[in-house]
Amino acid sequence: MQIDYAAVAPELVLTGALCIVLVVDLVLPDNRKGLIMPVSLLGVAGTLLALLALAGDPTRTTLGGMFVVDSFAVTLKILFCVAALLTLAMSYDYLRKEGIHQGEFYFLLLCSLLGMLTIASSRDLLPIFVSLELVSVPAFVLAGLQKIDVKSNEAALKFFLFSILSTAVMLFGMSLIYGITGTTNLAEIAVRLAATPVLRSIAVLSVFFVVVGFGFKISAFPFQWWVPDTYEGSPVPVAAFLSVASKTAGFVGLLQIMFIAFHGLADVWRPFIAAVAILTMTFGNLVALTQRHIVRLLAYSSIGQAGYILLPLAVVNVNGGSVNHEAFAASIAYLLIYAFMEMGAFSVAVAYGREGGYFIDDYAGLGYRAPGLAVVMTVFLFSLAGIPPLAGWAAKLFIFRAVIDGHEYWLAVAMAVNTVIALFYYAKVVRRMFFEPAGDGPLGVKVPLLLQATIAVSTVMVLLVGILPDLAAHLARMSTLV
Amino acid sequence: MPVAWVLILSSFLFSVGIYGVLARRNAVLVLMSIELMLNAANINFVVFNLLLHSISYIGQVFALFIITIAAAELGVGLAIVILIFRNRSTVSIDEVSLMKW
Amino acid sequence: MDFLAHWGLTLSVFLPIVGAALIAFTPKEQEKTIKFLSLAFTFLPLVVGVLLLRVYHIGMTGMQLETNRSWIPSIGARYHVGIDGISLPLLELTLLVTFLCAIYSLKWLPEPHNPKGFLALMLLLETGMAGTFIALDLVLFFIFWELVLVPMYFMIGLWGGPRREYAAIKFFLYTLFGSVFMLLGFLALYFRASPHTFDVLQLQRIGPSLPSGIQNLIFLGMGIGFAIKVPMWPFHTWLPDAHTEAPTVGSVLLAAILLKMGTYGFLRISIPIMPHAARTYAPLIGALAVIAIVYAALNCLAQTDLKRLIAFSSVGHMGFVMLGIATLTQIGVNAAVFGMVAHGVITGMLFFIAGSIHERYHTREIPQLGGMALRLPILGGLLAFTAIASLGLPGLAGFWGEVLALLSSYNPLSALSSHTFRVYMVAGGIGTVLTAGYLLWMIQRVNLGKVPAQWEGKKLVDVQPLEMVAWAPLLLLTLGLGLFPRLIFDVTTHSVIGLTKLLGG
Amino acid sequence: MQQVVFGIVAALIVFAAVRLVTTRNLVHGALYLLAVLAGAAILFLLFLAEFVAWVQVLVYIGAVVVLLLFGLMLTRAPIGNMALDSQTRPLAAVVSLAIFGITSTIVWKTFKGQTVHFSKPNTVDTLGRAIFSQYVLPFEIVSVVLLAALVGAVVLARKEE
Amino acid sequence: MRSVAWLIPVFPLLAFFLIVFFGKRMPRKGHEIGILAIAASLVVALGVFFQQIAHSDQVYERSVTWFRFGDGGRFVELGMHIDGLAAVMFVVVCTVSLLVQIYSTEYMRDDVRYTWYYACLSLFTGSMLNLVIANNLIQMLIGWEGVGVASYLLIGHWFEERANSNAGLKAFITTRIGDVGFMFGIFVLFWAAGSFNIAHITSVVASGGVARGTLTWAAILLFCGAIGKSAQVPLQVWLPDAMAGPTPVSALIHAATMVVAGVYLVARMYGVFHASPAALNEVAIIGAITMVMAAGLALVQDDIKKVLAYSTISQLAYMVAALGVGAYTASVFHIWTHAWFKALLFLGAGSVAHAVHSFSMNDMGGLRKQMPTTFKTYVIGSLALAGIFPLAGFWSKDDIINGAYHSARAGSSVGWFVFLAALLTAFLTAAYVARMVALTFYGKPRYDPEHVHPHESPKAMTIPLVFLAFMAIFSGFLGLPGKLNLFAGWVRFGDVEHSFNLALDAFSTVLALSGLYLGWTIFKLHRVNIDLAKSPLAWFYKLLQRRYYFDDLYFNGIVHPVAGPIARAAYWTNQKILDAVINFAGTATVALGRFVYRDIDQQIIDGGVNGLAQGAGAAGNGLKFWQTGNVQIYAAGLFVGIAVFVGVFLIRG
Repeated sequence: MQIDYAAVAPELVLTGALCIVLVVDLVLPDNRKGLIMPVSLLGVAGTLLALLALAGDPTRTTLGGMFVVDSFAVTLKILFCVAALLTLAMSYDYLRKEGIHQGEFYFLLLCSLLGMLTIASSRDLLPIFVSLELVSVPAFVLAGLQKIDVKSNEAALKFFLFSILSTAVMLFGMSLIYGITGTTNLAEIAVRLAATPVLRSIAVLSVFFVVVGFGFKISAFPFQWWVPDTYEGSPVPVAAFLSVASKTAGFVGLLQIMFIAFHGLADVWRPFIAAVAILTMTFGNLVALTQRHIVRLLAYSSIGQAGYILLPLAVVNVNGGSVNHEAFAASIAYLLIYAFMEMGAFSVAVAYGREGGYFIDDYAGLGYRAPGLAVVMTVFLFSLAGIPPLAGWAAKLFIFRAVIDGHEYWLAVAMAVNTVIALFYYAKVVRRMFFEPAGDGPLGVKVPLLLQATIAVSTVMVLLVGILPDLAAHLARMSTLV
Repeated sequence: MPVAWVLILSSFLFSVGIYGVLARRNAVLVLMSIELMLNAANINFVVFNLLLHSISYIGQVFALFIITIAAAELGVGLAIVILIFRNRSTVSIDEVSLMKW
Repeated sequence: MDFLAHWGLTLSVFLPIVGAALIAFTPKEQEKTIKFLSLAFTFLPLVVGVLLLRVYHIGMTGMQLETNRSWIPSIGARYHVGIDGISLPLLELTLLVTFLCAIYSLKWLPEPHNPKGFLALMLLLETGMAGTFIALDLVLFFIFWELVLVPMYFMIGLWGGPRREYAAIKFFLYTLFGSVFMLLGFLALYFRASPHTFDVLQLQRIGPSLPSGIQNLIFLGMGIGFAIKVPMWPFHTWLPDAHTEAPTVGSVLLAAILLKMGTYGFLRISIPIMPHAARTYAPLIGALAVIAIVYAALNCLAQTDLKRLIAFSSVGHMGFVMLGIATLTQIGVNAAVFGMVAHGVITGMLFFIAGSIHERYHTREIPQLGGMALRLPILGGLLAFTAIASLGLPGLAGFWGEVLALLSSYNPLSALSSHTFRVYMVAGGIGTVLTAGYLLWMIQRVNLGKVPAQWEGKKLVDVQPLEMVAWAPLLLLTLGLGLFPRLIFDVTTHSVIGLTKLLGG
Repeated sequence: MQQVVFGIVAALIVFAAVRLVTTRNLVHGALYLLAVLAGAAILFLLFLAEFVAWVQVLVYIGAVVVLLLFGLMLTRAPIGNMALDSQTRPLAAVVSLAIFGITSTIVWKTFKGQTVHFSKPNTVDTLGRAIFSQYVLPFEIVSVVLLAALVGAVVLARKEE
Repeated sequence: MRSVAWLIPVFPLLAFFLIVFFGKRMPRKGHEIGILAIAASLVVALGVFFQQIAHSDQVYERSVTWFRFGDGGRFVELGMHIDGLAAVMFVVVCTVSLLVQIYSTEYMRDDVRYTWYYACLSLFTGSMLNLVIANNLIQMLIGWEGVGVASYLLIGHWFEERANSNAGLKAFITTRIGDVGFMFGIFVLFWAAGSFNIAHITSVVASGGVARGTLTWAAILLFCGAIGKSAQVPLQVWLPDAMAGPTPVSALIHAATMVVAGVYLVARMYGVFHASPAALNEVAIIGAITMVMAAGLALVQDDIKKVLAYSTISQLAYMVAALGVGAYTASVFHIWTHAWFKALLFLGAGSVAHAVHSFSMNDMGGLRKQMPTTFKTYVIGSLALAGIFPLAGFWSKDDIINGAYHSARAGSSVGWFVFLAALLTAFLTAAYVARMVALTFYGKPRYDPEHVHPHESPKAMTIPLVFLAFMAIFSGFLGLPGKLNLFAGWVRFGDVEHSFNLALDAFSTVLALSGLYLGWTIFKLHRVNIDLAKSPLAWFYKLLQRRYYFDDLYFNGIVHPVAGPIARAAYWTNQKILDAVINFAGTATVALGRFVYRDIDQQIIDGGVNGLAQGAGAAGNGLKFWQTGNVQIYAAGLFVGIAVFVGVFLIRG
């Protein structure tokens, strides 16, 4: 059983980088710990290069048929790497100031990244489960890395408990699936389910239990309780990483399972996903109205956004066809755009957090004190709200398009109302920044170089995709599994 | 032997695990209850593997991996619990609720 | 010359945004260069706009100067712009009024003094507005439609009056609510069209064949979006707040052009694509329009703030425009387009005057003003002239729009019941009397009477040369359109005939 | 014969599980967990999965339980009995019963017909060959997970100097 | 000459723009431009007039398309329509306007807005001439509203006092109500006949192309415009208040030109009116009622201008009633004559007031010695108004009474009603005329000598008076009854009018003379006007002592019931009901506006929207508290969610 090394190259490079980082951390004395970041940066860049080399190729399967590298996998792996790069750049200065163990931070980050890469390529329940764990375990530690800060400990505990709880439920679900179909390969499951008609009730139960695992990851409604506390407690770059990368990993897992394995049972779980999506977005947006802490606000807003991404799943129909294709592409496109918006917003929160503070009141009069930062934050917030000509509107347009294509008009109306509610709290921050007199906050915020780079990249991407949405749309349509 | 009995046993274990997680105040006990739930899944996998003996043996492989992953998680979990204990000298989950609303 | 034919429109729309970018990069201190840039980048599009006139053939129906490039191939949205008799006057109006605002802003800028931000936003606003009138692709239309929101939000929010924050967020949420439903309508239309397309012209061919039930639903969705922007009666409460709190230039642009985007939406998208739904909803639109006329007039009688009074008056005038559209006849639609341009010119002028009164008296409370004709004869004269034009004195611009709307309302499209529309005509007539009432009463309280004690000693400067330069075109247009309505009607008649043909008019 | 053995072991497991979640003494809790795990191991043997059984015994009972005991000891849990139930007890009971009811009925309805017949157990080498041929990817991933868990646990639990 | 007739309205309009821009810098501050322009228009008007008389049966019409607003017949044109009626009106408007402008040079000499006054005068004259010349209804509407605005500006000329600007506003709004009716009339005719052109409409109506119902509707609506502009009941309240403007303005606008526009409209569209008898009857009835009521009111006024104002309403009612009963030529002839003597009276009153610095007749009296020319011309004017034999009033008023009598004989009950009203009004007119002259020029001077020393007005004011007196005398001879009737030749509708009826003329003259005598004897002898405030009994008692039985009978029989209660009742109704209703309408609308704005707009609609916003906020707050911070509650939430979801989907099956 020879292995197609080209396909596995990115993962190999990353694992190599992983180990080097561990060893370098061992060797370097404390005051030189800063050097580790460039090494990990190089590692991720290497993985990215390997991925880009794979970009155009036809689908390859290796490692016993488990590891599939198709356009879907490559696109999302690239997204993960970019998110990791941004997080690394964002956290470099943050870690030095907060006195967090840098060596371990980068090592764990890369481990989590590796987990994400593998989940994108795995088409079987077992590797999906294990990759999910590889994404989560380092994340628990990252969340709790600010050991002296009690909140960080609490964040880690809550994150940990909730995560292993939902994993246990997912495993139970997977065992039932295995029981019914006798296989864990997604495509195989679909075939078996189609072949032997199975009782509705067991189908509902098992699908639901499996979805719980991913529901937790993407902060869907009944499973999102942990999000605000964990984001607020953990270091902000970790919160950013969780809200973008690990949420996307959750979606990747969910999309694969729903679209490949269970699309036969679509009639069963479609209304349920629709209900979850609507509840998620409404809960996220409504509670966000009342938040005063910027990270908590972004947490709730990310719950709202998760609701939007979930929506296309509610229009999947049993016999496939263009509707599924459009829905899948819409979700992917939204994920691509969402990553940059969210990353940007968090990086501004990090940039201003240290000097000004993390409460929205501290943002008062930012427009006068640091106009550049304020304008950029407005760009990200209004993009999240979906105002053209920023990327957010294109993302929302694709979702609207997919949902209306699926003839679920009332879902579209619900989302429309949600966008209006959402605008209110995004505008609340903008209002605080521009319409209020310059408070006593610091004049002229000094933003470290790397952080400026992250913000610049995110802004350029948000504006570019806003004007030419086809960049995201084309990439998304090309990389659908269905 | 009808497989249903085994499955009922595992769902019972699963439910007891859930009760343990929701009702027990001490974090370590919560961890134990979660082990229970994982074992329930394991039993399922093994019994299904036997039931579907003719087709595949994935069940057992899956069970193996669950056991290893459970061990890894438990390690990290305990580390977190100890960290909290060291900072707040309490392990009961009720008091660990600084961040709300 | 064919360069102009192909790219003239795009040039005239995107020059301002280039200007905005340049201003964004010039440092805050060099106010001179900023002002010069804003002037240049509003004048250039106007020049291009005028050159377009030469290339545009008056007599031809259908779209001209079209540019059709692919933009988002994956969802089939194209960059398709073009212009016809209905959108040309509105585009020219936009370019002209913004240029005049740029001139006015050379000297008078609202508090807090930040010309860089203000002028950049104004240019961005111009692109949004001009773009809406030339877009022929639903997605492009939606982008330009929403592009207008953010600059206006900041204009009201940053440089507005005491309750600016409330007014700004109210404006933003109201319009966003409308535009989101409009987007749903666009997408529903997109999917109903057999070769999925966002292109307005193709949709016009496919539209009528849609089942009437669907047409009504989509028309309603879009209708809400456009109605909020017009603003039609129940959705108008954002306008008075936005106007009272907006800075002078802000409310001039808001009144002169932003309101027209709603009515233009009806004319360009809702009615030609869904004629059946247009016929079913026409009486309702007519009713709301007439309610708006009388309701606004009554409200004006109760106003004490001059700008709020003018805001309500523009709700009334837009009521006449919508009445013209509701009749779905050639005369009605022609009257509507003329009414739009005339209202833009007159109300723009009124807001300029209200702004300059505020500059001098530092208050807009009518009870405190008085005897302005004695202290500021020229400004008083202009206020009287514009107010009289606004109440529809024949021979001035305001008259033709209203009179022809009422004329067409006497005899609407054959499918519509003429009795209801005659009731609308009578109500509209009563509206004109009330309009005359509150406007002249306002003139009496502001212009006439003795000068109140508080202004005795104060030094009040009359109209300054720069103000005159900014206002002269508007005044000339008010008189010119009144005496030579041919300027507008010749351009619009052919396109309107084309439009009403679709309705079986 | 297998039914009899299963009956006994099942009873043991049920009793131990219930006692685990209701005992007032922490250490007893750990011991009951040990009992459950041992019962599970016997079941695995019963179901002809010796390797998994032995792994269960080694890893779970050997390592995990010991780890938990260390955990209890380190967090200086009082040996005596202590109110270990939080105020959410009634809610927890209701929820767990509901879920048990739902899952057991559904499972019963689906699988009531099928019976298990014990044939020859598959040997360890087939299992081994399977892991390293078809399931080599999860194996690699699990190794990284363990590494990450290791580093993470050390970082978190280490005493800051 | 007729081909350049379009110059007539253009000269004054041009003058308006010139005065506005260059007036201030002219040596005499603008009035020379005004006078020059109107003089030029007068010359052209006379040329057109004589050319029109030469071939009076031809109508001269030229027009150019102004703009198209739809395909086919949808266009508006600018044009001129010259016929006898128009020619007559040109001469009247231009002459009176010229005289008033000359008169104003003196009257308004030191006014603060002298130039603006002349600008408005030119604007007014230009609009009026445009109204007269128009060959289509839209151009007429433009002139119509232009005249309305000019009168608003002129009435409110001294806008320092709120009363003046109120009067202007009231005038404009009341006429605007009428204008809306006029506009609707235009729409009905446009859709019925397919175009705005008057000639085309009349021909379509004549050929029976329009249904009877629509025709009546159109006629009534057009008449609404006339009611508004010519101050007929119920919209006549604005004319007396319009006296707040300068007197020359009243002379020009509220005597000769603007108020006549309503009558001119009915005359111009007579084809439409003629075709619907119902409309004609209505016109006649309105005319008759207004005629009597206004005459009554004139009887009890103290302010000289108010007397003349009500007298104008009454005379206008004459013209309207005449049209109502079909006496087309008589009505137009009355316009012609009335313009001269009413302008004369107004200017005369102006010169008196100029001398006495007050318009109230209480502080006048005995002015005939100090102001001989004004006195003489004023008497001529009054007698003409009263309709005494050789003067213009007699011929035109009798023509109308003849017409009314003729239609009454022809069997129309409305004809009788108008005939009786005409006779009664003739008598009342004579009465209030005599009273007015007596109070102003005879009796003891009631002004206090130190401040007021009345002297004859300067030349610029007296010359127009003399000229107008000349016209008051000789303008009548154009319309001699019977074959000699030149005027009928110029202006007629259909066939020539009926013959001269000596008996009727004699009777109306007797009536007028008795009215004069009555007024004279009562007021002249007792030097005290009917002082409504003091109780009438004291006066009544003194009267009895001095007069023999004959006078007593006379008084109790006719004068007292007429002069006393009826007049007072008429005045009371006018003030309390009609005027009050219009004022009430104004204040009520403002109150309604305030209610609509404060309660409906702010509370319900705006409140609703804000309510929604608060609702969302409250929901957010509610949900926020689910986030208790305790992980177990979260986990419980998770499993409750699972239980609920799976349960629901199982039940739903």
